[in-house]
Amino acid sequence: MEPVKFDLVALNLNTIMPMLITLGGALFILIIDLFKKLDKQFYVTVSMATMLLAIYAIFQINSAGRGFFDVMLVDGVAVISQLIILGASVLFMPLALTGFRFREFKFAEYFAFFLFMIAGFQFMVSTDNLILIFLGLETGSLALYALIAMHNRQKSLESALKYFTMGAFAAGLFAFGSMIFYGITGSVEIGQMKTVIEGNNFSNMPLILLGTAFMIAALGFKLSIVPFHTWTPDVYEGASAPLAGYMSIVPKIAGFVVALRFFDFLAMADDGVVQTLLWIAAVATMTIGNILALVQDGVKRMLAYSSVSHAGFVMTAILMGTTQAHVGMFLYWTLFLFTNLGAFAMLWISRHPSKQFDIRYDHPFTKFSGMVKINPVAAVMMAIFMLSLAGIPPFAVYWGKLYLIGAAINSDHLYLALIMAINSAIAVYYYLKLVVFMFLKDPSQNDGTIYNMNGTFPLRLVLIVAAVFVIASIATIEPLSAFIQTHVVASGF
Amino acid sequence: MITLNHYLIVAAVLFVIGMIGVMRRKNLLMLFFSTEILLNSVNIGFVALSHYLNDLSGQIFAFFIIAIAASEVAVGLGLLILLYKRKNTVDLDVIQNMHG
Amino acid sequence: MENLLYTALFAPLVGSIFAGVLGGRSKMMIAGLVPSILLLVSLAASLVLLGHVLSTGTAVAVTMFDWINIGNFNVAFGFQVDQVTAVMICVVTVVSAMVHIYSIGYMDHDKGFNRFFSYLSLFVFSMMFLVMSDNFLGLFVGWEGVGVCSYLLVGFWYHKRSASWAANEAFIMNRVADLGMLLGIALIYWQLGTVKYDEVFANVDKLDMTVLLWITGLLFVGAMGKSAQFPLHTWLADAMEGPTPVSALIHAATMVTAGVYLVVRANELYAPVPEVGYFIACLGAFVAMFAASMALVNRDMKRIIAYSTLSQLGYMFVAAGLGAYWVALFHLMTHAFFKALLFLGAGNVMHAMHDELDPFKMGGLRKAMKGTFILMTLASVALAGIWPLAGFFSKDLILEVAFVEHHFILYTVLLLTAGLTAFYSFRLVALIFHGEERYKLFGIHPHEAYRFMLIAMSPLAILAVIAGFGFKGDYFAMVTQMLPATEYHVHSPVVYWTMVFGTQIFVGLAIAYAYIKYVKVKAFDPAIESNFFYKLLINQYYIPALYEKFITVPYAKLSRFAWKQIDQRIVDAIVDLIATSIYKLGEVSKRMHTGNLSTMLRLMTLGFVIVLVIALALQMMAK
Amino acid sequence: MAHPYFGVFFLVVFTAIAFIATTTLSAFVGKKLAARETEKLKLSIYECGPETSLQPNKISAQFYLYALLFILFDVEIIFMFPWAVDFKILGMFGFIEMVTFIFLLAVGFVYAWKKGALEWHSMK
Repeated sequence: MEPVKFDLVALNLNTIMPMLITLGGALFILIIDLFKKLDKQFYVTVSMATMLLAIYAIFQINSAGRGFFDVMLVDGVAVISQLIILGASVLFMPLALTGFRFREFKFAEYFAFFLFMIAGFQFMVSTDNLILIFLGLETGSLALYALIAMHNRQKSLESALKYFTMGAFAAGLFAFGSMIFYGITGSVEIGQMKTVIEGNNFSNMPLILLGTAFMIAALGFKLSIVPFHTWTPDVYEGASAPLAGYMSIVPKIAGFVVALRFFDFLAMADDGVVQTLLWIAAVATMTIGNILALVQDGVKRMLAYSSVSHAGFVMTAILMGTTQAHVGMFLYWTLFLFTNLGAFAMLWISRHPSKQFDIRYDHPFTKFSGMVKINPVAAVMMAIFMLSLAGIPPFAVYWGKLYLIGAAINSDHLYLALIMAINSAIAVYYYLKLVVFMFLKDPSQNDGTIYNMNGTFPLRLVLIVAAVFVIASIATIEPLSAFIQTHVVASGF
Repeated sequence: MITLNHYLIVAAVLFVIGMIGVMRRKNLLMLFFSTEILLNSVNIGFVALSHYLNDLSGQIFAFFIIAIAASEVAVGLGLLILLYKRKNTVDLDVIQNMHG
Repeated sequence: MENLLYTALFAPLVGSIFAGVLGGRSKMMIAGLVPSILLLVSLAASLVLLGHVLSTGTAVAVTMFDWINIGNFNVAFGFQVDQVTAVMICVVTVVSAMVHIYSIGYMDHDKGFNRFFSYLSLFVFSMMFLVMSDNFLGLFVGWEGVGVCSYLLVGFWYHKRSASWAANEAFIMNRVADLGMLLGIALIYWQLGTVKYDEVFANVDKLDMTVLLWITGLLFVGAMGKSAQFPLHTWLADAMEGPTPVSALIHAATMVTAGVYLVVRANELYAPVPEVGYFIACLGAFVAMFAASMALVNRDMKRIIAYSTLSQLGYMFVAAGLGAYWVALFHLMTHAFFKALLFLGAGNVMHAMHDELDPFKMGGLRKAMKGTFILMTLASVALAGIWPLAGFFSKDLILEVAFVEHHFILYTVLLLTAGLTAFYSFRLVALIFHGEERYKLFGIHPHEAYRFMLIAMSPLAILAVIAGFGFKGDYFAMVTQMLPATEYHVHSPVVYWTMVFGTQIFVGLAIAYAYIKYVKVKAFDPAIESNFFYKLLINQYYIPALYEKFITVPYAKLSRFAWKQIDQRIVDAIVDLIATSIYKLGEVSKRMHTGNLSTMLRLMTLGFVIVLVIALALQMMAK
Repeated sequence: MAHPYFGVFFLVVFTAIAFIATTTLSAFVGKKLAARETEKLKLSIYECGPETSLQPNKISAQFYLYALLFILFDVEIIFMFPWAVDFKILGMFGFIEMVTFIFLLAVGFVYAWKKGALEWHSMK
């Protein structure tokens, strides 16, 4: 046998560069920490620089395609989702510079784990090789478990343990599903699986469905699809607010990309079984998430259930399978990113390390009563995020909802569109509940500064950026959807 | 004669055992064992399929699953030790402060 | 030019938001000053736009972005300033800028000072939106906007029961009329597939005659509501419950003329159906006479002026109905100036008299309030149509139109009304400013308004004087680039001069009679109350009573029935049932989340099994 | 069945019912039938027989850390086997890759070392 030729150009290192940068940044932080104790400002700066560099590297990928022995697949979808991941991370990072001291930020490992996690999710979205997807999934998740547990609360450990255990189970399901598909097709690459399965004209349907069930369960865990969603509220409640907001966005977009790659061709099979499965899952998710969000007393838990519902909403894009739906999916998630991260950041800015407002919740609804009278700016800001989440025009998420419902109508899923519309209407109720608390009730606190006592300039900056984006979405929606459209079309979805 | 089917049946049986363990166990340590069984059942399946299909990628997958299982155990045990330090038990019924 | 357009349009909005932000606080001078200054900016921009349109003869048009884009329904969010709009925006900004400045003084002691300016500027924005829109839908949005602002401002002193009642009345009556208008617009869209003025007018000839009849009729229903034409006129007099500057701006100069504007704007729709036009003219003439007669005896200063407004709106509709659109618009303009002036003067008097409205309790105020006396007399002269003030040029023109078009009955009615107008105007002036100082009985010490309020009124006074002979020529040259340029000349000079002088003499006699009769009045004579005509007029021909008896009371009964029987028993019960059952469902499924990890893992497995079962079941079914 | 979505609706209802019924059932069964006493036994070390008494000299927690590190580094060896088998074929490229891999492991090792994970007595 000939020795393997080693050709740097053929490796197409550009495709892997963004992940290498984030990994390098993580290692750098770990090593620096060994020799010198530095404060969190330094780590935040390094992390920010790393992520910005990674974003720059993404834009340097001019030739979309495969690289690194064809393991990497950097197409338009990968580029957009990496941008969403890194964008959310860039918005997240300054939230570590809080006014109060929180334990987790004292450790350099927190930032290293964070960068490892980003790298994991980046790998997950920019490949169609199940091995690398699995690897990325686990790298990201394991780092995330640690990040959750580092928040020094009794509940954080509980939520980390729950998340971990269920995650390990889901990993097993994912591996078994991969094994079934490997058995059917003899390949671990989604692209080749598609060729083989479509070549046989879906002849092995029962087996394929078995594998699909495993995959739905495994990815459904990541995407918090009902009934695999049970971890979501507990983990969000236990994790620190910005991390909860981050979790509602980044792992999910990675999961969505994998689901998109995996289910897209299965859902388009003639008998439509997989499509129907996804239909049921999506409808159940958005409805049950909504219904549960209605009866919550804690704002964070309400947001957790609502993000379950949002995930169900976006899930519909995969079953529709049209280009418009896929564009809508990324568009929705981009808009949701700013809104949801903003909402969670509002909770974060009002957080006190020791003061409890309620026996159980850090942020009960009653904490916010009459907020407009004692801290009108914060109340208005919060209201903007809530209205956006509720899908009230002209705020950001409204456009996403419009786009997706439009896609549903255009692809003849009329009942689905109807259910989506009804669910959007139900959702308004619980978001407005908070607005009602803030604007129509009498103040529960004496001092308005309680709502931004954790705030510093970087936190406020993040909030302002998010709020401006939410409000200005009416103007940015056109170029944004055009950008997403070109990338999604270029990668053939 | 042991065919591919035998291996796959073993894998499936192991997987179901792991799954039942995951559902029934109240001891977190045992729960982690169960998840390890899940992953190892997959390994058996992968290696058998790889041999049968004459394709190496299954075995590579198995390698990675082993590595990931190890790191998962590391993280899991770390969390478990933390729990044990605080509560002096590894019973998962003690961690239900959050519900509803 | 586009930036100017945006400036003119959005400056009031900015002012409104500014004042609105301060809305909850106590009075701050800046909340009045900033909107006023922004309105002056808007005024300057409007004047430049007018100059541009005047000099180049081309319209300024912008499309902001696609506004509504659903399926095939596509409305671009566009504005344009053409000749008609240029006139309108100048009138609107001039009057509103002056009213804003005036209001700083007028609302000086009011608790809702900031709120007032927020509403007032918002109204100006809506009105500008209405006149600047380049499509019917935008017009409708502005139309609703001014309706809302009018509601807010009429009910400004919402703690007064009568004020909130009047606000509701105005709002509801307008909604009824707006329904007609909306149907008209929908009909246009249904027939032509567009709501943009240019495209609609270009395709008028494609419309079926009956359809056009319906469209114009329905649009006119909307105009009737906003311009308070019979039988939807009752709200206007009641709307006088609002602060006086509001009456000046909204219920005299701008909003109520929106109906006239609509007819002028849609003249190309009305041109092919002269039947509708004739109906409009007849209704206008009737309202002119009808309203003027009610003004004769009323004992409420503001209501008298309100009826006068109603009557003048009738004049405008006569002109518009007879196809003399430019005349209608011209009268709209001059009327805006002198009627706003009249109202603001009345506001001064009210302030001086501590909100007393009965002119029989005033008298002899000209000594105490010299400036107001001069300004109000000027406005009344202009209203009466005495040469060379503005009213003469526009109102006499309408008489001429009626005469030239051989509608002699209309002419006669309008001529009589002109006499009535002069009479009630000077009845008011005589009662307020001349004769004995009857107010002393009530222990009131009148004082003149702030000087800057008088200064704010003076531009209106100047315009009321010169708008007629000063602007007529240029105005005609400009506006007729868009509107039908029919000159109305009585061919025989003898007839012409007889008419002019006849009218002037008639009006003069009416004024003289009013003076003679009312200058020496000592107090209100109760003997007249038993007079049949007096009763009829003071009760507004019993129309409000009829409405009350035949519409309001049965409707209230019906509503009560619907509320108690249908809504509460059936609809509410169903809605409540749905809401509570969803909530219950939430509570039930909440119990599922026990927080126990084992349960969660079991649920997950169960979910997997269910997915599998459904998948296989579906697979069976598919086969 | 005229409309293709009819079946879907049926299934949604079916799923919801099955979902709620099975979970409540399992909760009920778990609550009523689970023998709490046996759980205690299951938590014991060997899960059967008499409960073991507490060890007088507990194994230090450091032991677990050692074990963890051992597992981690031990498992990484498996990635070296394929390379070792095909050393010649993989050539320079394989060598560079493996050096990178070992370097990364070494970083982890140094990290653990510096953090004091390998010191027997430093653990608090």
